[in-house]
Amino acid sequence: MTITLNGKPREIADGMTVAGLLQELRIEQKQVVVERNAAILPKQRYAEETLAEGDILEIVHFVGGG
Amino acid sequence: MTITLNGKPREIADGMTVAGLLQELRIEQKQVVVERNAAILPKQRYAEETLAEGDILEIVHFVGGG
Amino acid sequence: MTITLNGKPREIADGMTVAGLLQELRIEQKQVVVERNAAILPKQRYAEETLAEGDILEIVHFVGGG
Amino acid sequence: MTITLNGKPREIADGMTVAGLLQELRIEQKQVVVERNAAILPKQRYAEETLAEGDILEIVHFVGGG
Amino acid sequence: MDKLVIAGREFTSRLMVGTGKFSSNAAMVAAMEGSATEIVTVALRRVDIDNPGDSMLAHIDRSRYLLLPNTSGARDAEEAVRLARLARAAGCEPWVKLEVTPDPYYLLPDPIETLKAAEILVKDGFVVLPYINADPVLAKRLQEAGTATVMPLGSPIGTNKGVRTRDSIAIIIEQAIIPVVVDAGLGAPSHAAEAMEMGADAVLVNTALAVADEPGRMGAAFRKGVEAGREAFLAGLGAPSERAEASSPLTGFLHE
Amino acid sequence: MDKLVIAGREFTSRLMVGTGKFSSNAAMVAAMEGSATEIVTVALRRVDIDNPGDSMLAHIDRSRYLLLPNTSGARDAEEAVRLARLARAAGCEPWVKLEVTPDPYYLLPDPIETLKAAEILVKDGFVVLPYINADPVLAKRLQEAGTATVMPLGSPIGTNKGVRTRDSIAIIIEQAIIPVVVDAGLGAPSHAAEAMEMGADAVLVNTALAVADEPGRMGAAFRKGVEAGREAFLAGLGAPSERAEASSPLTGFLHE
Amino acid sequence: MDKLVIAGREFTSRLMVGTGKFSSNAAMVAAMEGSATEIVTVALRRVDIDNPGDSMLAHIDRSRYLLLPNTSGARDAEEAVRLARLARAAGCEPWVKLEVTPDPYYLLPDPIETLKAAEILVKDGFVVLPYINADPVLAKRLQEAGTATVMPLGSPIGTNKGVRTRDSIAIIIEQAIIPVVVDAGLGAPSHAAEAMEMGADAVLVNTALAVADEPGRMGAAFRKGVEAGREAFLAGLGAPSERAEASSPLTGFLHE
Amino acid sequence: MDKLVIAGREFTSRLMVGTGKFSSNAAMVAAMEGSATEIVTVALRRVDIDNPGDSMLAHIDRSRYLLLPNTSGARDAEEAVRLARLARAAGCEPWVKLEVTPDPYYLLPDPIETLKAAEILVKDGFVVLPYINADPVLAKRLQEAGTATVMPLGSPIGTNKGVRTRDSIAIIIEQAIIPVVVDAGLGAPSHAAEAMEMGADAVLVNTALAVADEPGRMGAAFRKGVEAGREAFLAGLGAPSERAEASSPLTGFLHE
Repeated sequence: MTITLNGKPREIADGMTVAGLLQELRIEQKQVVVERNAAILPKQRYAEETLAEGDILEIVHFVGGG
Repeated sequence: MTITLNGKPREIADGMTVAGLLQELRIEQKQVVVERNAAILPKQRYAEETLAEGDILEIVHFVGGG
Repeated sequence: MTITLNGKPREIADGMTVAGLLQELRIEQKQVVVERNAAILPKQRYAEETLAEGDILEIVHFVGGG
Repeated sequence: MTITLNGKPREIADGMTVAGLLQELRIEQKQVVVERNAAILPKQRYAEETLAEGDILEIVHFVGGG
Repeated sequence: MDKLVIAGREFTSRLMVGTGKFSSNAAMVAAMEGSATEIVTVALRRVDIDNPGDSMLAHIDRSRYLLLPNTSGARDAEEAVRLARLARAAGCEPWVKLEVTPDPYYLLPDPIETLKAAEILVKDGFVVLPYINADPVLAKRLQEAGTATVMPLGSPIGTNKGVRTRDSIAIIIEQAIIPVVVDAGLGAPSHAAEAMEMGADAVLVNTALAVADEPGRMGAAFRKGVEAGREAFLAGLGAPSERAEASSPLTGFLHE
Repeated sequence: MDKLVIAGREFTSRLMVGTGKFSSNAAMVAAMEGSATEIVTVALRRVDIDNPGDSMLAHIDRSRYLLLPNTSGARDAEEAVRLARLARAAGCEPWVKLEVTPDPYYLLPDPIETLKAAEILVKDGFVVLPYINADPVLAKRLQEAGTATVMPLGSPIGTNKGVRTRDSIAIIIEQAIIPVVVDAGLGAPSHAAEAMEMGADAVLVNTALAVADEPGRMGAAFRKGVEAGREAFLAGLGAPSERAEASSPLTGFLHE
Repeated sequence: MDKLVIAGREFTSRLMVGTGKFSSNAAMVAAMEGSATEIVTVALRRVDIDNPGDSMLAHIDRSRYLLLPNTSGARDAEEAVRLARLARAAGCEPWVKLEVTPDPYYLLPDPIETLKAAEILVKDGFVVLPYINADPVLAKRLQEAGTATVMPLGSPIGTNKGVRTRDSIAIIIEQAIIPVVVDAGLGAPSHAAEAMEMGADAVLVNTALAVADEPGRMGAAFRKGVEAGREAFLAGLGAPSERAEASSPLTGFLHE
Repeated sequence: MDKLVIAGREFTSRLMVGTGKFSSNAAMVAAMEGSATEIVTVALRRVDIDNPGDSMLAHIDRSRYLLLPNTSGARDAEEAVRLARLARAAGCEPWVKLEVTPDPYYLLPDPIETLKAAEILVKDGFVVLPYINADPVLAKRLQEAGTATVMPLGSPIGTNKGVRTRDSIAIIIEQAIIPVVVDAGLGAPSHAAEAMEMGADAVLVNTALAVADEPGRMGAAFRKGVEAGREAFLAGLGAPSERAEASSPLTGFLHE
């Protein structure tokens, strides 16, 4: 199944949840914010939110800035 | 009959036209622009345009400016 | 006897010493420097230094300055 | 015979005059000023002025300057 | 000198002149003639009913000077548009110096209302010359909206402080494809020359001429200042440097 | 424009031009002609014995330009006096631009040696135009010593930084009874105009012309800049103010 | 020193610090500590999927520093609003430094989009600190729209040029009832002190600290500069004058 | 912070304070204490015979502050030397701030007489701190004559204009091996910080403190300004640049 992750296409397993994907990517939940199809995803939903074909996912975090 | 002329109330004769008023005020037509009730009045209409009670008339001209 | 004191003529008693003059003027020795006829006078000489007719005396002190 | 010309030693023939030297150097008299042993040489003297061993000669001219 | 082109129209002079605050019409005309300007700004105001007087237009040779009405007094886009249309109805060509200044004290322009009015007036067929703060992004948006020039201020109107917004104006000039006219605050020919040396296409001056002891002579002074700046820009100026450099040769010294 | 008078001699132009650093004699002549200058500075150097070449003087029309030899290269009063006398012996009129610059890096003038040399040269009958730091007290002492002008620097030679010494030059102008010629660092016509607007009597420019892409055109630009500044000074400039002031009337608005 | 109050919250420090461009997290923390700041800005970016690395947040003591997310990268109001909401969702308090910079080269703010975004974010409950050009009319409109501060730029970001927009910032300060924070271009403590002496309520610094040889020491230098400027503002500065005035008495001289 | 060393003597403070023009001795002392200065200048004047009053010295803790007598009022070298010797006879250490100002209006120093007096006083065993125009060549000559520092002026005394002689002072600092103390015209802490950032070793302030509403507080403000500037100089300042540079990353945008 293919989604768009941070602007690039990515193959993921069927039934993969956001929490699962973050774990696979070795990204700590508390350090990021996730946007699914232009809607911000509350952290408590990560576990139940199952990804679908064509989803557009943005995973962002804080970096140094002025 | 009372109209508002350049922001001030003014008594004018019934049936007075814009052309008549300008003449009475000793204002040369070609030097000014007239706005009647927020609509610009073409010069050629001055003669036929008869003023009505409560009309709001603006007579403006050019002055030095930067 | 007349001397010039800080630019102005002044009558003083014959035999007057610098120390005596300072005392008469109520000026503390340690707060001032005295120049007699363009020569700086050491403090220890104030008592013995007797003034003469026409002496030019400058008594200066410190004031606020930038 | 050796002189110092514009800071550098130079061999010249005995009895050489300033005029002769300028000619040898292909330098137009009217374009330069000559200083011999720190004294300015009037142009009319160039012909008679015979150079001597150890003379210090400066030949200067105008160049662009601000 | 090379021509200035605004909205397809050619001008020989790169100096626009305002007609306000002169002690007399004669002084105004003297300044216009001395400056050799081809574009003069005017304002629209109510006629004084009790004392109409004669029109200042009588003193301006329309064959020689393009009349550029401004929208001074407008506090928002709507008032500015109304004034522009009245000016056009008065027989002027559809050119307008767009000014929207809600602040009555420093008379600084409102970027939001100015852009809004510009969009309306451009659609309405006007040649729009907007007066703005030296804001490069706003200048770009006005250019995209179809204005004929941008007129960034050098310093607040009437202050004679010169080009205090140098850095921003340099960026505006770099990004503009329409003429950049530096307006407001130019108090001396050296200020006008500086703006032109930076690559500005023209300048507008009023107060400096109106308050001069000799307006005609000051007009001539500004004409020369503008020409000097333009010529220098075209002739290629050297950049400032920290290191001093001799103008006379550093060799051939007697003491060598 | 009014005449410039130095040591009793009248000049129409208030722009002096240096002849150093030009890419060619043709470029130098173009700058001189464009600038309409009447006074050009030159330096004295040793002839290159191995390659005398032709003289740059051949390119300067002496009937049109007064040759003003400088003492560039002099590190103290003695060397400056020597150079001045050599220049006079070369057939120049006894005018000299006095420069004493011990520092080879920034080429800044030495106040002590400059005054010493000025005193000697004045006694010796020279018309002395000393190049100095913008030092009002030194300027006054040179004036008392009988120099024909003072030439304070605007900024270090060749930097094109303009009039960075504005405050001091204003005081020098206020106190001077001899002409004040602003020299060094004027990199653009706006700089020259600024100096003239302040009341300077003339300016000297060299680097800005020599490094221009088109020296002749830049010469013309500086001529106009100098004239603009002088005219403005005579026409009476308005003072800068903190408070903005409208150039259009503040009454008769439609919204009143 | 007196407290800075933004949106009802008190701060002892009047120096905000940006966290960009530091050579290391250690250098960043040193600058934060040296500066004694209480507000630090951060940016939002995509995680690098192939190399998530650790978060810079791990190095910032949230109990000591208020995190102020910026909307850098936003080219219009919509993108800015989106970034602000993402930052809030990340667990930050609803404070945002609003930046809308369509121009990728000079990174100057867009007045139109900035006002539009501010109106949306204020309604959405954000404490909005908008980064703007030094435009007094825009500053007033943002204040009316309910922003918590205005953050006019001193000079383009990262240029270290200091307060080049002095005249406009003085007007903004005069008209503002909300805190004025001078942002961008402050390259030295003297620049920060100058802004504070003018009456600014705070300043934001980043580049000057990040590029310093010793960021911690430079942080301390800016802290002192900001305090110096604030103290001087409160202590009542004398105005500049043209006329010199002796600091020593002009009477009692020996030569009288 | 690193120590200031003058004539082999160490000082922790880099801020010298003048004692003139204060409204009261209490105000003077408050400024001295707030500034944490270690060197205070005083002037010599005739005692008022008819009303000797008490001495201001009574208010200055000599164990805490080094008294630095100036020669204010001297119009030539001779008068300056006479004042310096009187001060020494008054029991001061042989330190003197050498001022020779023939011009009573702008109070600018005379380069010739200042050098002459410096040479005499150095031979006479004085530690000489000469007040001079920002003249790099004169500064070098004074250094060669053995003065302990040079004290170039930032702008004319009492004008509060700040460092208007920036270019020249930068050259003086570059060439000096003795401490450079910027004196006169520093009207705000930002001015003092700017001088220190340039690499000056110390500054002297008087008017700005004396005319402040709260001299003690202003003294503290200047202390911080001087420390800020020195710290920044030591921490390594970035250079100004024409090109803007983002402080936030230019990659990882959502819109990529």
